[in-house]
Amino acid sequence: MGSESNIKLLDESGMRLDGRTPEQLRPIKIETNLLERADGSAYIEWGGNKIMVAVYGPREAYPKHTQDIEKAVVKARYNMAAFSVDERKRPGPDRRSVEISKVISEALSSAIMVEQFPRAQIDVFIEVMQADAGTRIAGLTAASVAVASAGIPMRDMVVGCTAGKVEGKVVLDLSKEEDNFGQADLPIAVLSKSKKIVLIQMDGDLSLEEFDQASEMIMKATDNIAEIQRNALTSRYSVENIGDGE
Amino acid sequence: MGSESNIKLLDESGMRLDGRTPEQLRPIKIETNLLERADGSAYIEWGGNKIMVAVYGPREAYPKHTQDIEKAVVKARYNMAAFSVDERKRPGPDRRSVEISKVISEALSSAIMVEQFPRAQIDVFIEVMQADAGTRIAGLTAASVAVASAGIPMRDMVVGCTAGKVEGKVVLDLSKEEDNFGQADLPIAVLSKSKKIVLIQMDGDLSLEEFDQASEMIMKATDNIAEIQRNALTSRYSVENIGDGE
Amino acid sequence: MGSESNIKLLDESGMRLDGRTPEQLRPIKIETNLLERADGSAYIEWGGNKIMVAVYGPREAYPKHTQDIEKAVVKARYNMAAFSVDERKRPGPDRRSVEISKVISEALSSAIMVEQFPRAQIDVFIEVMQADAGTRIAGLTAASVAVASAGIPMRDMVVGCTAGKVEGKVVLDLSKEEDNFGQADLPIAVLSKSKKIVLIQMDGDLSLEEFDQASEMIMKATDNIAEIQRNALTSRYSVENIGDGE
Amino acid sequence: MPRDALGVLSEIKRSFITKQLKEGKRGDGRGLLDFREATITTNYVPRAAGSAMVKLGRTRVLAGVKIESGEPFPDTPNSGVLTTNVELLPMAFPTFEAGPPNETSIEIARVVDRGIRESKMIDTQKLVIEPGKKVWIVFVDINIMDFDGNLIDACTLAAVSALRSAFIPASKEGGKDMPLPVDQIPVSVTMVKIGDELVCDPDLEEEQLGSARVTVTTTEDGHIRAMQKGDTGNFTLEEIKKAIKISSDTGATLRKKYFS
Amino acid sequence: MPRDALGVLSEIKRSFITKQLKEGKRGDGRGLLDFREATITTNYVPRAAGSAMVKLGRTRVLAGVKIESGEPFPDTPNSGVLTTNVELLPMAFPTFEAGPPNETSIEIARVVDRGIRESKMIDTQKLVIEPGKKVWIVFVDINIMDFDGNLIDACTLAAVSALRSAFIPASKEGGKDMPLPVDQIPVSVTMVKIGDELVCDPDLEEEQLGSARVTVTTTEDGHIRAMQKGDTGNFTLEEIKKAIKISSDTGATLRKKYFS
Amino acid sequence: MPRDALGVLSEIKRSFITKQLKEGKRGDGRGLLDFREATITTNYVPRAAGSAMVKLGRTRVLAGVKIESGEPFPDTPNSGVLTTNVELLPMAFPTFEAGPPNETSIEIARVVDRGIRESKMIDTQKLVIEPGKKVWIVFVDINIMDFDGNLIDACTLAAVSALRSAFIPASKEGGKDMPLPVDQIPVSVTMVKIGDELVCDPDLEEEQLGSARVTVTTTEDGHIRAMQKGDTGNFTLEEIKKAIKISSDTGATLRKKYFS
Repeated sequence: MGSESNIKLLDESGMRLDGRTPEQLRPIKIETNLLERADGSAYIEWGGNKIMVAVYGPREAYPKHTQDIEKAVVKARYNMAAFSVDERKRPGPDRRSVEISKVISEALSSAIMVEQFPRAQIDVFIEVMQADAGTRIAGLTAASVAVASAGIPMRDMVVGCTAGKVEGKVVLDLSKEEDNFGQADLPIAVLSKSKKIVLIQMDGDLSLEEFDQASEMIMKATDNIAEIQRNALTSRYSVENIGDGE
Repeated sequence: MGSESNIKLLDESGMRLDGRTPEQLRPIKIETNLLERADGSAYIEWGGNKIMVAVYGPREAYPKHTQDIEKAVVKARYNMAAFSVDERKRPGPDRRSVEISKVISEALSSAIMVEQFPRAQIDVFIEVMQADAGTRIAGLTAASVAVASAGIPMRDMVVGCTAGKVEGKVVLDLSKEEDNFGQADLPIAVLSKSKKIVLIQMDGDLSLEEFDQASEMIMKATDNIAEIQRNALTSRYSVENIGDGE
Repeated sequence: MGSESNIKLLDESGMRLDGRTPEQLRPIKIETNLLERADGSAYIEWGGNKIMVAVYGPREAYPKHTQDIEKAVVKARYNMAAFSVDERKRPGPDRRSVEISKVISEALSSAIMVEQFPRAQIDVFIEVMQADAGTRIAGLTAASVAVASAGIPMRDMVVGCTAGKVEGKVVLDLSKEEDNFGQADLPIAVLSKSKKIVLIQMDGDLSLEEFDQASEMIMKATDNIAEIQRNALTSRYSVENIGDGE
Repeated sequence: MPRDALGVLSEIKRSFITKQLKEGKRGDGRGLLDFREATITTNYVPRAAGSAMVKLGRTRVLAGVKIESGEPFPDTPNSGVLTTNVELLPMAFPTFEAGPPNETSIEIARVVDRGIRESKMIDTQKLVIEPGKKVWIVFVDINIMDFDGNLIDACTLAAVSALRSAFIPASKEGGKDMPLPVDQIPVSVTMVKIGDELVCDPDLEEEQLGSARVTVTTTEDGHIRAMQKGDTGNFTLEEIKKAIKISSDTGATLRKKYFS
Repeated sequence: MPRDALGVLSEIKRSFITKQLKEGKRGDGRGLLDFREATITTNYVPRAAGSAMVKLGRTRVLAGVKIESGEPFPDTPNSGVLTTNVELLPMAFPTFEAGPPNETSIEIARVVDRGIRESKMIDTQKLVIEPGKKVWIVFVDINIMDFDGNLIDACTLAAVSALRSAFIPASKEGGKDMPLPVDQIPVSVTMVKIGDELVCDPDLEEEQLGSARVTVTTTEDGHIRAMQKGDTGNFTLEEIKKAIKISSDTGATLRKKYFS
Repeated sequence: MPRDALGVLSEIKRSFITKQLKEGKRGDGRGLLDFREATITTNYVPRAAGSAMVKLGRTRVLAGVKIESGEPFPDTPNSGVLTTNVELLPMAFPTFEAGPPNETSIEIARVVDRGIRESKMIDTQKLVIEPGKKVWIVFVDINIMDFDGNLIDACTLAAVSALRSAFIPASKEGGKDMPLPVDQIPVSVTMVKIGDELVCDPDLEEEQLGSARVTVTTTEDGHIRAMQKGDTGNFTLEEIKKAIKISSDTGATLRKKYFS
């Protein structure tokens, strides 16, 4: 947060660099079941983010000592492709991706009926093919769809969005420049019906009032995003072409 | 393949830098059972290559999940000593040695009666003490002798040779300079009686005719090398002194 | 050993940089059971060394193949905190700490009644918070107290000291400067009653006479240090404040 | 946090603690929002540039700071570097194992780091020796030595205390040694939700009982600098707002108590 | 290739497929030498210097190219660097595990790399910025996303497509961005031997049935640039010669279809 | 040393060997203090800067020396670098596994290294090419190829022999190739205690029987340069002094036999 920059992120009328209003989302598109092998899968485009999620399971947890006798263990693995970011990233997990994998696993566990599958594990592989700010929330939002598409029982869908502070103003769904040069980043994910919060992180500088404003913006936005999730799960026809990106 | 060089690899009469004709092998010497602990072992000198091979097994495959209920698993490990090449090599496997270990394992599996030893593994440790071009074929050729010396039943011996292209001419058994500055490298290993191919790799540039010529050269050469293998397995007397390299 | 230096380590009257005589120990303080979770623990200050030791066990050895059916396995882990030395040390074991962990494990095995606990392991975690020469001996001396404080039966306590050579003179309990610029370093640990040697290492240059002199100095010193060990195990009152270092 | 570390709490104990909490009582007599007493010993390791041993109840962590010169990151040539690492020493708990950082220690380190970084506690632009070429690198290493819950707050306390006590060894680069310039003091406050209650500074048993965890780090101005939700439970937005308020209030108390 | 990945094919299925193949028929209606239809989407990842998503039947791989400036290798000071890496993502198959490259992914990467390198597709001597000091390093990263056999050919197709679409970001070094100069187009063709038949572009079931595998990579002139035999079976020399011929012919077809 | 490597020696064998030793007899006819015959073949690997294959009884190790130019350590700018590494090749013994150095190979390497370093065998100050910037780095790599006890002495013999045969490739740095300057010859002598006897140069069975192990490395002047006690048994101070005497005497014999 807060690297300095000469870029002007908001114009006089409060419009953003990419032409959005403060409360406007970037375009979002979700498709399901593009992958053949996985038990369920989802593909999301959210702004410039391109993320594929595959789900395997429930299957017996391995190694055995990781089994929980009361419920399934959800193991999300958030991974960035080497070419997904501006400078080539060495393959394999880094500290950031380990942390993100942890909070996503916990968030999904809130929504999946894990108690129905003792000793099992549910693997959720989140592959960021192109990163453009907000990948953890986009990945988690797609992961929820992928889990549903695998037929795994859930008490609710998980849906999220970020808000942040840019030049002193609270805005929704940070772009890459806003993420790099803004003053705060607040990703929140909720259960879509109950609005219970299953993921929240923040870094930057927010007053209480700013937090209230930002969190309300996110809550409103999740309704729209949940609608996109539902559509993706009900209409699966033109998947191939869209998913392949033209 | 194909680094450029000012070295003239062939003279006017087609003779090679080390005085060999195009179809001439470097000197080859094989000894068996120099090692005390191993179930079988072989030492090969092939040109400047000095390679020791030890075989352990068949023994129970470990860890258990690597066991094949129908046959023994052959695990070759090709390793270069730190001092075996011009610049010191860091100990441990690199990508090249992992690939070579894989193709050697597969080649040996073709020859060993693996179906007689379900759930077992046969370890073949190939240690390159000095490298001088053609180490994978020299190592595999010695490995076959080492497996035989361990009394492990084989349907046939594995024997190999390389050919390549140097200044536009096909030549047998590349030297180090020919390997570095030549235009193609073709290692082939066969079952010695049936001439079935169990290992083939190639990199460089070969026309179909050149391939035919190179592969025929190799096939002929394998007869001679197989003879050296057989001699090593039948006469084991003067082993110590020769193996120790004076 | 033996880096050159302009520092004068001994003055004309044979006194050392820190004012000690050749046979004088640095101040030593041992406290027990500062840690809540561990089965036993000890804290030692020895000169500028500050070392915490925790003991867990006997508990079932894991993984299973490390179990010894005749006795407990003692696994000491000597570790230096990143900030314990002049230049920040990368966390995790290095070759030096692996070797020290090995000789400390072997020394403690001599003293613990390991035959009473087949298939078990006893973990001894030695954490050097500040290093000031002689950490392995200080750590081992504290480890013995920690094992005893865990109620694990021992045939004898282990107690040690170092001696070395500085400007041609044998001196006891090397300081950091003496360790860096001296001519020999001889750490010895013994069973405190029988004086049997359970750890000895040396590097530098010692004549037989110098070895005799150094080893006798150490033997004498171990009586004093054993006394400090015993006091620590019998009086545990003012532990907290002292252990916390003011 | 190792929820299963101690095995499952007995059902009896679990319902007893929960019942007590409903009445506003905790096992050690604290109120729901009370922090355990902290003992902070700065300069515990004089050889480090700064250090602090912190006992928070029976949780014990040791933070050490090393400051060395080195190259800046290419994308921030005029800025020093701050790096935070947490080691869950195997001495701290029966099931902790030696090895590289795992997801638990990485999460703690990153939450502590964000609190310090985003509060602008250290002005990294003052850590430049030669612009673009040489800067001060501040290593904060935190060792967990004894574990009884709430590592994030214990580590933040230790890291902040160690940094406040730290000196830059500028004499090595031809300057004069000087205190590390620190500004804002971030304080993190972690709560767990047990039943419908928010409980501050949980000990290990309370962490095991909690369905969800949240950490809020604030500065003196009451602004939020870092947040982190953990565990598989959830919070309502109202609960989060309440947690922020608690953190801001408790943070002020702790700041006064330990950092004034 | 993970021969045992799916467990053992049922004996009935095995003999059925083998019998069909003797009659020249394959499960999906292809002839023995037919390739599956490939869908190639270049510039799938606009942020990369070049990229291509390739679906070959139900096998799906994504190749991305990054081009960065760096130091040349000491023994080739006047030459850029090409490096190829393959990741078998765990999403691609139930038994794939996350972790560093294993012998399977290393073999694929090295065979793909040799095909590109030996065909002189990229003239690395044109990738020099400052001789001996600074060159362009071309990273080709290939992610396996869905696995139904014949990864080597899918990866070669993807890598070649991504390289053909790649731009050198020369503006970062004071020049002008320009397409990566490519010359020859290598095409790899992989066959497995089932019974006595050579079968092109095997799907996973066919790979499991095959006793041996061979890959031949050729260029437009029909020359062989790379070969690799895999698996524990064997080939006669005649079969290898036949495989070379098939590869050369099929390569020409594919080159025309996808790269003209 | 892998005490359990061969499983437990049968009780009968164990008591037989112990009884024999009391009468001063060993399985292979040696006296208690006798070394096995060593065969040392220097320049076994001509491509290395120096090398030696050593057979000590049935133990076989191969040492190779590489000498390359590089940067000195910051704290010893005017000194070359010596580094010693031991690999327990899996070919050497049924239970040895491939992988990074473990505590056994690290201990051997460090004891061998200390013997060479502390005896001042190599004058590292003569290995400076350009003070503070470029020095010769001497890599000693020792591969264990066949294991029948007493690796430390076999490795010291091999390392010392390889170093004595080594050439500095100074022509690569504009100088003239020259022998590596060596001075003192360190000889290590390892003993195990079986019952109350000290037994020199133990084979594997004797190592398994021994309760404790001690290595003493001396130079021609009879001075001790390195010592290392191993294993879970113990020694009296008198036994250690006796071991030093034995090492000094045996060292003189070996030095004469192999290094004169």
